[in-house]
Amino acid sequence: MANLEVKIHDLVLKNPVMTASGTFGNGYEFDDFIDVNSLGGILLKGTTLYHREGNDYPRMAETPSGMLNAVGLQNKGIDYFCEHIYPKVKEYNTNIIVNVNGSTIEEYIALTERVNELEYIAAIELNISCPNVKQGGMAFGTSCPMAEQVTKEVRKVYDKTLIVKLSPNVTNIAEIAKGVESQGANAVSLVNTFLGMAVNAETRKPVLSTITGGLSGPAIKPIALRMVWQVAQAVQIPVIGMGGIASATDAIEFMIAGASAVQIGTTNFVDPQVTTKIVDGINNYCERHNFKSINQLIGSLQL
Amino acid sequence: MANLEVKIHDLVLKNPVMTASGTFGNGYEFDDFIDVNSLGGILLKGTTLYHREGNDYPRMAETPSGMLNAVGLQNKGIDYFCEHIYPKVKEYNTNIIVNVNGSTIEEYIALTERVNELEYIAAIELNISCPNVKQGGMAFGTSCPMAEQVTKEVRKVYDKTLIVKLSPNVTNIAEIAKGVESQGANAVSLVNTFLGMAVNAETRKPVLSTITGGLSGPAIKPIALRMVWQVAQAVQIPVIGMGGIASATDAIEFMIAGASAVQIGTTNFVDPQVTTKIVDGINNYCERHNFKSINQLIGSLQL
Amino acid sequence: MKKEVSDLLVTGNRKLNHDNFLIELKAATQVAEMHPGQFVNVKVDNSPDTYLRRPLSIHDINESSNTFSLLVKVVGEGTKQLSLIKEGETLNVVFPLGNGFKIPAKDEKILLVGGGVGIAPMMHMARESVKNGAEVHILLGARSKIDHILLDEFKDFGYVHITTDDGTLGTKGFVVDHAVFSGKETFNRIHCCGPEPMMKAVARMAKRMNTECEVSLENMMACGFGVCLCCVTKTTEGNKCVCTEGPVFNINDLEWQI
Amino acid sequence: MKKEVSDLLVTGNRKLNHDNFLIELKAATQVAEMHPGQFVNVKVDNSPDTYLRRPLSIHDINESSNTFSLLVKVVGEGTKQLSLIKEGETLNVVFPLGNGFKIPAKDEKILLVGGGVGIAPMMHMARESVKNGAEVHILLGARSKIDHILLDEFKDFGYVHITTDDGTLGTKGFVVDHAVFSGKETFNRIHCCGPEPMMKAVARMAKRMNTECEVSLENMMACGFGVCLCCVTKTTEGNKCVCTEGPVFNINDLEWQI
Ligand SMILES: Cc1cc2nc3c(=O)[nH]c(=O)nc-3n(C[C@H](O)[C@H](O)[C@H](O)COP(=O)(O)OP(=O)(O)OC[C@H]3O[C@@H](n4cnc5c(N)ncnc54)[C@H](O)[C@@H]3O)c2cc1C
Ligand SMILES: Cc1cc2nc3c(=O)[nH]c(=O)nc-3n(C[C@H](O)[C@H](O)[C@H](O)COP(=O)(O)OP(=O)(O)OC[C@H]3O[C@@H](n4cnc5c(N)ncnc54)[C@H](O)[C@@H]3O)c2cc1C
Ligand SMILES: Cc1cc2nc3c(=O)[nH]c(=O)nc-3n(C[C@H](O)[C@H](O)[C@H](O)COP(=O)(O)O)c2cc1C
Ligand SMILES: Cc1cc2nc3c(=O)[nH]c(=O)nc-3n(C[C@H](O)[C@H](O)[C@H](O)COP(=O)(O)O)c2cc1C
Ligand code: FES
Ligand code: FES
Repeated sequence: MANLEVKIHDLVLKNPVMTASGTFGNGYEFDDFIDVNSLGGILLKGTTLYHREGNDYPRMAETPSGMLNAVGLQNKGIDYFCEHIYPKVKEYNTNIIVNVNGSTIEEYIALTERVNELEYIAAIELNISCPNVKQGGMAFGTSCPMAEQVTKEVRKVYDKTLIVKLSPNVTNIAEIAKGVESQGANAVSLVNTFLGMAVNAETRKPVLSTITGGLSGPAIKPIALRMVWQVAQAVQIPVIGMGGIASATDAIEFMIAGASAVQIGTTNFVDPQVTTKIVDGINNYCERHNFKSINQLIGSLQL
Repeated sequence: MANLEVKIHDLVLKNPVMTASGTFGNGYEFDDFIDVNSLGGILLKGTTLYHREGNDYPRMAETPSGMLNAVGLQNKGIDYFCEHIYPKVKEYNTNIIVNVNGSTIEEYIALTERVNELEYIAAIELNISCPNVKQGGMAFGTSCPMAEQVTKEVRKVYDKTLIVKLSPNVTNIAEIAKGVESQGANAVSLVNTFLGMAVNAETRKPVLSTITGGLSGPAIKPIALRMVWQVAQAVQIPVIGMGGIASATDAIEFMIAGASAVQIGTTNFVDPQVTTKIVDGINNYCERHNFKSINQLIGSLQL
Repeated sequence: MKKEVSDLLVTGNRKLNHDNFLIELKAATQVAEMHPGQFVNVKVDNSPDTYLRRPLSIHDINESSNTFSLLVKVVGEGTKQLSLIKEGETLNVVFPLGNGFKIPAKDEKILLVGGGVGIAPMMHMARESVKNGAEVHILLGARSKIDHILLDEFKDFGYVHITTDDGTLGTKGFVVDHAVFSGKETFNRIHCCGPEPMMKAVARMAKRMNTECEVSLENMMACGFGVCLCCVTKTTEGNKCVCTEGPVFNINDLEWQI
Repeated sequence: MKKEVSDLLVTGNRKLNHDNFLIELKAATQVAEMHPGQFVNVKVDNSPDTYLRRPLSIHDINESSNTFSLLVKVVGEGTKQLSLIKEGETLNVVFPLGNGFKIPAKDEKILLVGGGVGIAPMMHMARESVKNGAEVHILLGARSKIDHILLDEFKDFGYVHITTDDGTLGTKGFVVDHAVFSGKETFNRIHCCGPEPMMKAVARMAKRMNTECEVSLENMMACGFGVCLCCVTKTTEGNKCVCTEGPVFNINDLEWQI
């Protein structure tokens, strides 16, 4: 067994494989399939200050090598989280990270303050890139000044590891990454979904109730990989890479491009055991290539 | 047979199916496979003022439902074009459009002036979105002021239909579309390729000689469709849609979203006869849905 | 029953008519623990157009061979590829998923209504209900005679009633036009699966007859086990996941306009 | 010969060894018009991971049955799926593509060198050369004895020479270690196909022996018929497409450091 331990600021991950928010529920939905504790960390589903019903059905469309979703941050709010979900997830022996969402900076702050009180939540992922909500969401992640401002304000009220999740729907993602770094982000994670659309040619109606939705899955991998590479060159803080990772090889590519850790999203739906397979695959790769530590892999792209 | 005729400013297309620049050679490479004259128009491969060797091999990587290319506008320049290619393509009985590229505004102007003299070239497509060249290319298409400026200057020297081809690698494509419209573009075409990357996990080297390349094919369709829809709502001029179209259904979806015509790119590699199949499929659809004219389909999305 | 993801051996694939196939799979776990109305989520190999899994109801179980079957109607690329699978090959399946129907008590009288491929979960349901000592009526609706399948098999478990849209078999019309809804017969419960308009019509009848009614929804799914939140339906308690809190719902819990 | 894209009937698929398959296809057009060294571009159905076509050399033709064959080595998902194809199925093929080898004149003496699956085009080349009255020597290199295939078939057309990296068959070493390059034999021309390092080594030998030499390149291709410009190689006249201006090049035209 190679040493797969990586660090994301204060977080120590037993291996670089995490799960992407919104694709892994609260973790325990996977207990039947895998040992969740064998992962480096899990990102819980997007949480907001108040209960949200999310968008109307239909929320999903299959696309070539991917899918569109328009869930719209359905969740029961932070009170419910603290009372019903936190007591369960805190029993896991891995890093539990809350994905924090708001429509306004005040909401982001208020929610972060609540999460800050939770002893066993090691970090938050500030989601400024959700394409499926009318207010806030991606608006924060596609404007550099707004991304900086929300990071700055949240930083003031949060002591632990602050990860900012970036939107790929921008001209220059490295600029935004540098912006949030300058305001105290301890890491960036990318990418969130790409804004896409599906039309039913027979009915001439949009497939999704919200017309547009977020594209994820292997289809986006080449673009996500490029963005991770660009961002890793631009910032000093660790980069967490995601977007279409479906195999250990994919995960390794992201790490070679500069990611210190990866998140697996949509592929969890297709193969609920993919995360542990990727941990094994990364280990095999390290052994095969005689890497003592996975850290040798990070940013090892040879130009 | 339904009436499939559409107009793009002064151009009359016998049907809305065109080919995307760089994926259809100069047309005659397809003579063995299809009757090129049965298409609405063909976009010739990207042309520059001077001979260009393009980028080093490898220039291609296969990706899930798509491919990356890094051709880098290899072409023999406008002199060669006028002498050797133009005499052949002008014999086609369909619209022949030259895809115009430059590293500087001066180059764009000089090339356009040359093309303006060619009687049988009905329009130019101003490519301000090539991600595979070091200078110019995408830089023009990802900055609104630069996109406007190059459009404005080229407009001054060009009398016929001016189509501007937009880059999808931007935060707000509708804004850029409006910008080039304001400077006299007669139509916009979108999308060019998305900037992506591929890494060989075994060698830890980039797959492409240029590290990054342009992503095309079905993988990008949901994003391209969303952009076409956004742009069609933002501008008054016709929109030519493309990005991953592989079937008549795909083409129809783009038209429902607001495209007056479509271009087929990468799928030509997989099925050299796809364009004529799409013409047939669109015709069948119109007959099945009792459309007298294809124009009823354009922008018919029901919200 | 614990959920699992397994490569299951295909022990049979029988073509029932022009577009319906019955695929039999060998389970490693006890099929007796499967609950009628539950479903599985199948990975379709060999299909470039099929990225996500395809949800399919558990059609029936066979305890002695420890196999269970899926009734597949070919509607698109995924189901087409599935229909081509051969005995001896394997299918990667996540199962069992969802809640399932309420099983009747001894001597209760129930009506199972299946429209189109919505008949799929009803064989398993009929089997378990009969096993429990209930009286089972099965109403099957289809477009035309050639679309009716598995009638003999259903007859093993109760009274089979038939409708066809074109009148080529049984009562002409939709399922709700059948005499079982005339009011002469009364049921403890109606269980229904089929196209949404049909289920709504049946729900309307059930309301009128003041009879408890369960419907099995077929919302589009990405995961099938409650993590993507794509498959929701509106209920009196807000959005619920069809894959975990359904697919079977009591109509009183749904926000249906009926 | 006009290029076409057709669904061709698979008339045979023979497993030659652990990773090589010989697929035979029925053509509608005259296979006699195919030129040795040309290739086809095959669509791989049933493989979600294979988006683009896969280029494969024309291995041999059979004029009497109007069939031609492909020699496929399994290296990834696409070739794996291809290897599973069965007689009676169809394969969608774009063909014939590329230029092909220079055919020797009567009484010329040529050496064909194939390394690994690079032996593929050499059967057709040997056949046509013999037909033209040339004397054909065939040098086949592989890693080990078990990797050598079709030796008897090659013997029908000329003198077969063998090398293995491990010495389990023929001369131990690489193809360039074989005695045919010792200088005793002279050839009018050498034609070579295999891994690039091998072709470069053979090219070096040819230069030293002052013998004309053609190599067949296997650059990554997206289209296969000259429109994507992805498959280029540097030549004395600038970048040229391997798919249309190759795959066969005279080594003097390439910008190889040899
Ligand atoms: C809980 C559940 C149980 C089901 N049980 C069965 C069953 O036992 N037998 C059976 O044949 N089918 C069943 N279905 C429907 C089945 O999942 C779809 O027919 C299948 O996913 C279509 O896949 P495809 O690739 O062939 O079609 P696609 O090419 O994906 O689509 C073809 C058509 O089918 C529609 N469709 C796609 N997915 C669904 C879906 N999930 N529900 C309804 N329509 C859909 C599409 O809108 C389209 O019009 C069930 C669905 C659910 C959610
Ligand atoms: C003109 C030409 C003629 C060819 N003739 C034959 C032949 O007769 N028989 C035969 O078995 N193979 C031949 N090849 C190689 C064959 O095309 C590749 O082996 C095949 O495309 C691999 O597909 P895959 O999906 O199995 O592998 P992939 O999963 O795509 O790749 C597996 C490995 O093969 C390499 N590879 C992929 N494509 C190519 C390629 N075009 N050339 C070289 N390596 C590649 C990849 O880099 C990777 O390492 C030929 C290639 C060309 C260009
Ligand atoms: C159904 C679904 C729900 C998602 N919900 C969230 C969310 O709540 N918060 C968030 O930051 N990202 C969310 N995402 C985005 C993923 O976390 C991830 O960034 C994206 O899907 C790209 O990774 P992938 O291609 O591996 O899925 C969601 C994605 C999907 C498919
Ligand atoms: C190999 C290749 C070469 C291309 N060359 C050009 C070009 O010269 N000029 C241009 O404007 N677009 C070029 N493109 C982009 C296409 O015209 C098109 O915008 C893009 O591929 C998206 O469409 P598709 O998904 O249908 O291929 C090229 C694309 C490919 C794949
Ligand atoms: S299908 Fe994912 S939650 Fe139901
Ligand atoms: S493979 Fe497209 S030009 Fe050669």
